[in-house]
Amino acid sequence: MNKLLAEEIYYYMVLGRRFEYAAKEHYMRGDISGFLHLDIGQEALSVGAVKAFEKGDLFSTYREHVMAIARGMEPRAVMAELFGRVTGVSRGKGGSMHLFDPSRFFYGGDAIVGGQIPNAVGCAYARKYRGEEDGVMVVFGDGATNGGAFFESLNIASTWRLPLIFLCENNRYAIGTEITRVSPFLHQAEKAAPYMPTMEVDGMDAIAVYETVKEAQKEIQKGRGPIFIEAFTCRYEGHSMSDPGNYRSPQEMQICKSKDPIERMRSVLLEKFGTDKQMVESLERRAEKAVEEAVEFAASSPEPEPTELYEDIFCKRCGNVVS
Amino acid sequence: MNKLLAEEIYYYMVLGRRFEYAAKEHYMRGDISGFLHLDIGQEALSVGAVKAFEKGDLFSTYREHVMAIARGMEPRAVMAELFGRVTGVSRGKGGSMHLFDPSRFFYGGDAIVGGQIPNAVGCAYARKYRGEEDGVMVVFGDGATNGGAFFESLNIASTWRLPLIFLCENNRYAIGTEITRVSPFLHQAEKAAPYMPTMEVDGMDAIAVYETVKEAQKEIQKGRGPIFIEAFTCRYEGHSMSDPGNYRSPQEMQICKSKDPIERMRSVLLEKFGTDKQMVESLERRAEKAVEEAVEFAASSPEPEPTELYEDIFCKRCGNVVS
Amino acid sequence: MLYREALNRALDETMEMDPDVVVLGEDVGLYGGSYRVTEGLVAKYGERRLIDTPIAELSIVGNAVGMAMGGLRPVAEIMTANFSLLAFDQIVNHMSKLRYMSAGKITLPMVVRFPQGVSRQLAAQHSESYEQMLCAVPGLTVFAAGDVNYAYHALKRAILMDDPVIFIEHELLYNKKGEVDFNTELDPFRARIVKEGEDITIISYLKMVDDVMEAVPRIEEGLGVSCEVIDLCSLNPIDFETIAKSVEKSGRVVVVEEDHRTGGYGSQVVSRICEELFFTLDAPPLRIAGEDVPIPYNRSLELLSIPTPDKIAVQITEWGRKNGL
Amino acid sequence: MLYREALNRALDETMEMDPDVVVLGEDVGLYGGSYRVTEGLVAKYGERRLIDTPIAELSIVGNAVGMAMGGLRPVAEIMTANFSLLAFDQIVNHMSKLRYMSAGKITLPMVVRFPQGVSRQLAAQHSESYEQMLCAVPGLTVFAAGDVNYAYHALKRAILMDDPVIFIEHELLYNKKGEVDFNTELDPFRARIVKEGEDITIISYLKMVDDVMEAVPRIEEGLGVSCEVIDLCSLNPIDFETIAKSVEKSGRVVVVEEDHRTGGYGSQVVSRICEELFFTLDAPPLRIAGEDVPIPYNRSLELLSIPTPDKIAVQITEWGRKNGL
Ligand SMILES: Cc1ncc(C[n+]2csc(CCOP(=O)(O)OP(=O)(O)O)c2C)c(N)n1
Ligand SMILES: Cc1ncc(C[n+]2csc(CCOP(=O)(O)OP(=O)(O)O)c2C)c(N)n1
Ligand SMILES: [Mg+2]
Ligand SMILES: [Mg+2]
Repeated sequence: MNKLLAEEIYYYMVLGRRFEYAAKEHYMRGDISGFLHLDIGQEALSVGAVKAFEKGDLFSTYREHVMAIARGMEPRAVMAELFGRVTGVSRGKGGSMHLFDPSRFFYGGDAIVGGQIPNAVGCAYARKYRGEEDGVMVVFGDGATNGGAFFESLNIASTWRLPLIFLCENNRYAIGTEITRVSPFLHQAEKAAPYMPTMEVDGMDAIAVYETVKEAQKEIQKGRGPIFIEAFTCRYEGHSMSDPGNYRSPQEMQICKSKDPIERMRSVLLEKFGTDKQMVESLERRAEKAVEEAVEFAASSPEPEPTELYEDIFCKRCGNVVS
Repeated sequence: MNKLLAEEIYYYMVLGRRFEYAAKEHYMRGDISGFLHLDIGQEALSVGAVKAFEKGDLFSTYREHVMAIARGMEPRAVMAELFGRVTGVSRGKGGSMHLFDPSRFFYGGDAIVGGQIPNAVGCAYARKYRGEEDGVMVVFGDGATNGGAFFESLNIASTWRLPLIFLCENNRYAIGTEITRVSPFLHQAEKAAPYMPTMEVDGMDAIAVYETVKEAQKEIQKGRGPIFIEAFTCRYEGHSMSDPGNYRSPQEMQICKSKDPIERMRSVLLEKFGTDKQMVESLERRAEKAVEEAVEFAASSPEPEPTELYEDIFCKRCGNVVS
Repeated sequence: MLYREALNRALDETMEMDPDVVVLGEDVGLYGGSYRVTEGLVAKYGERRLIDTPIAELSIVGNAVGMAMGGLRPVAEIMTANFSLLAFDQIVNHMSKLRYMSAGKITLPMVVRFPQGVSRQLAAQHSESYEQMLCAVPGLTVFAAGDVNYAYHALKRAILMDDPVIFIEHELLYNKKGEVDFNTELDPFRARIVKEGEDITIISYLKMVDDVMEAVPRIEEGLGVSCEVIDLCSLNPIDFETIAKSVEKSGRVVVVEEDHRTGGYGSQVVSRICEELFFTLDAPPLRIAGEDVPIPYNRSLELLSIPTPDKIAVQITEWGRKNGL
Repeated sequence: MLYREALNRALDETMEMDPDVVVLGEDVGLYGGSYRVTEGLVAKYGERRLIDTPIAELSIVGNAVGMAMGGLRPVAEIMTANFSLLAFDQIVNHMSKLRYMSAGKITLPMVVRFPQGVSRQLAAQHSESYEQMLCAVPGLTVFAAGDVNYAYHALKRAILMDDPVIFIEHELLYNKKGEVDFNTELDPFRARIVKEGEDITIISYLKMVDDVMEAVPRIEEGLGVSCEVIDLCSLNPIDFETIAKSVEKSGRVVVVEEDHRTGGYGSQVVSRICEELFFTLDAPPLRIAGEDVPIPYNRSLELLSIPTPDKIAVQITEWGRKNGL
């Protein structure tokens, strides 16, 4: 990890957080609607992992804004999507939970818990089939590790020795349900252990996440099969904007926030990489600006035309002759 | 294990095999149709396990004739079901894959691979909830251990500490697909190991199966949760009557049949329990007779009346007033 | 009383009455339900009867089937209709068929509840309606609660009856206010005549009933007619008697539904009316339904994708004009 | 050529043509497919392209979606329609919607094939038909192969086109013989007029087309009329133009289907005809469909549960008499 990269990671973490706060604000103002899942508190994980997994296909969940941006999608195009505007990455038809950019190998954005995992397995098969090297990473929460889709995928990816990183964001909650109440253990890596090597990382530490994912990507490129990473993290907000989140005690929240990943990364920059304070602040201002610009862009973008309703159900060139 | 019980087990094994051969014969004659899955070769497992799990609820697969009979269902009522007669256990409406007898705590007979496992989990919950002691046993094949239903059930049964025995009949094949081609290992107990204690047993040895299941039942009655048993076995016939089964070499079949569970149990009776040959032969004749009688009964039983078509969709007493 | 409170009360009363009634689903216990339908129940009945499950819909329904086999009366909650697809094997291959396959030996007193429909910008994976699929499955009783009083009575009855019931709620109705008549039993298999009228029979269910009622004054004024509005309530079996009576009187029928036009539930209703009451019809039947598109996120597109009071009024009025009203 | 050979040939030719075509499913590789549709292909294309999957239908379709995202053209086989229920989340929430939710950025050139229907005493969990469910899902193209020539051409086209296709086969057709016309391209979206006629339009698909054709001589003789028989072929989108032309000529329409009457696919067809062609109808439409029961094992009951040539002949003849023929 060099200084430049560390600064870039910091920039994206700050950008991510500011983006999420802006989204929250505009949700409350009524500019954004639907289910809005904020990634605040989990930026080290989202940014660290995506920056490490520079190339290769990425599959994520409904809590994917920060990952999408870290992958290179324009904040303004993401914000416009949240606003439901035609300039959004999905032309306003997908919304917060459905960000896609195949040109950047980013495949969502899935609102079915665990639903993206078998898709990632299939994609990894395609990559291997074609002899492409980078592999695939699929991100999911602790809650997803109790569903059939996850388990079937462990078994298949392992049998087929697919180049696939399973990245579990263990924030210990699925909406209001603590993972240990619906699974016999806290560490979901135990579930993957029979099938593949597992790694654990502090998901509040961007550099650790970065390094772990880098290592994992090297591992899957050896052709020996998938790998499982469990990253413990903490979401600061409720599950979505409609969740008051009062199932976690103030104490618990305090401990969780005391490990704030952004403050930590800031210290690392200042202390370990020798970035000067001015530089740090300028990164922060740049992030701030990017978010402001994104909001302005979104707010001033037009809504999709009514005819958009019937677009993109089928591909025109397929020539379905009968309607 | 006492002599009487050993003889009973032997009797049911022979009965089971004769029953299956009779079913095969009558399938070829056209008296039985649909998918017919024979349990030939697996009798030690089916009989040993069911006899050990005397009380408690039992959930099985489409390959359940022998288990149903070992549980006390009349061979004639089972055969009549295969013949599609109204005297069958499901009045001819279920057929070979759908044998039920809740009065004997036998719940099928499920033709969806793995489909019965979540049902068994729910039933175990009900038993625990009511403070009932015997627990539940669910039987499934190696092929079922790759499906979401199985995995979800491991996780749930373990979390809720349910009194449930998972009994995997590992005959190494799911139709024509060898388990090691669709799972990273031969021993499916590895999948259960993170969640619960596991045991392995030679499924061709009725006494070993019996003892293992007995021990497991004691274990689950302690309230600490489920247990997983893997029994290796061998099916002599094709997957069903429509499977020529030519994906297994003659060599492989020879090795597999050389451990014949019935011959083995016979020797054990003669050599270990001191049953005399006459007694063994009389058990065999009794089994033969029971099967003959079952076939006669089935063949001479009437078909269901046409009105049966509309019976048993809803329970009459529920009083669905509008049709 | 709010719709969700009526549901809560139905659960509460049946749980009080019968210790075999248990509720299972994601966040139904400590959290109180994502739409607050089970709020407060865990305090009263404990975690053994309000069972927080993992996110595993196949198991939620599959476990409920097993609980029912084991003698309980489970009420399974699926958070949103779309997730019920993960449980379709258990719903269609097991819950609906076990009684038949066992020739009546297995009885499954159980309910699967879920909200469906277009709420507010929840997008394609959280906005669908599946009654058209579930009503094609013999063995399932399907209730759709469009009304507070019905919600209370029908859920109670669903829980206490011995057949498996799919109980459909609508996301936008949870905070709907209404009266519950606790003293009058209600037959949940009967359709509800929401408004009597002579000239047009408008058939609907769930949230669309409200939209129809909003449109009716405009239609009546515009055409100078009176409309009869029927809330189907029980989608399978359907109360065809009530429909037939109305259509025989009016000779004109409209079905309004939120699910997609192609393959939508309303086509069953229209088809049966045409098969059985062809000669009583004075006009071609009209279906007003959702568009054949996945539900888009953007609010304007979302509203374009489903019927609204406006569209209902306009379309029925136009159709009426064209057909001699 | 047999129906299954026609399907095999379509797979073979597309695999030969395009190395991105892969086939996945249970026993499709070394075993050659449980209905022998993929026989011989593994020898030619290897295990990388004939992928034996575990028994995990959710993954079979979910993996196919991912493969399509990754640039392949997967053809997923589900052994029997009933098991497809385990994959409904992937079919309905993913396969059908990803293109729309991504505003066209994601293209899914993929096919999900399965056989359905009543075969011979396979009982309730192996005998169902789900076109009524799948045709209610916007974004899915649904082909139903009732004929050898159609099977070949439509499967080829389905594999090569860029939209996701559900390709329905019928268990009893695999050994059906027929000619394939390799020289004439066929538009798989068009219905097929199996027999021309003047007085009654009989609409059907899959195996029921054969049953209808068997019944037709008796109907024609009995009523002294001529029947037009249409095989729908594409169930969604439906070739309504061909239907309309025929109904405008005959003024009388019958839909024959194997799935259950309540909620069956035919109700869509009847409903649309009544909505759009009401005034051309001289008689109420007739639906002949499966009974509203899970499919029983016993052969006599099984045959009672679905239409047969006999029942078709009798019911249409009676209906014709009652309606002035
Ligand atoms: C199949 C399915 N079931 C239920 C839901 C509703 N739901 C959305 S997010 C969520 C919790 C997921 O928790 P986790 O996987 O830990 O992810 P996190 O939100 O904590 O990032 C639930 C239950 C869903 N979207 N999909
Ligand atoms: C969900 C589902 N998928 C596929 C099938 C078809 N099928 C029936 S039995 C079987 C193989 C099962 O193998 P295994 O679990 O090992 O049991 P065995 O037959 O060896 O006893 C398959 C694929 C099915 N019945 N259900
Ligand atoms: Mg979580
Ligand atoms: Mg096996």
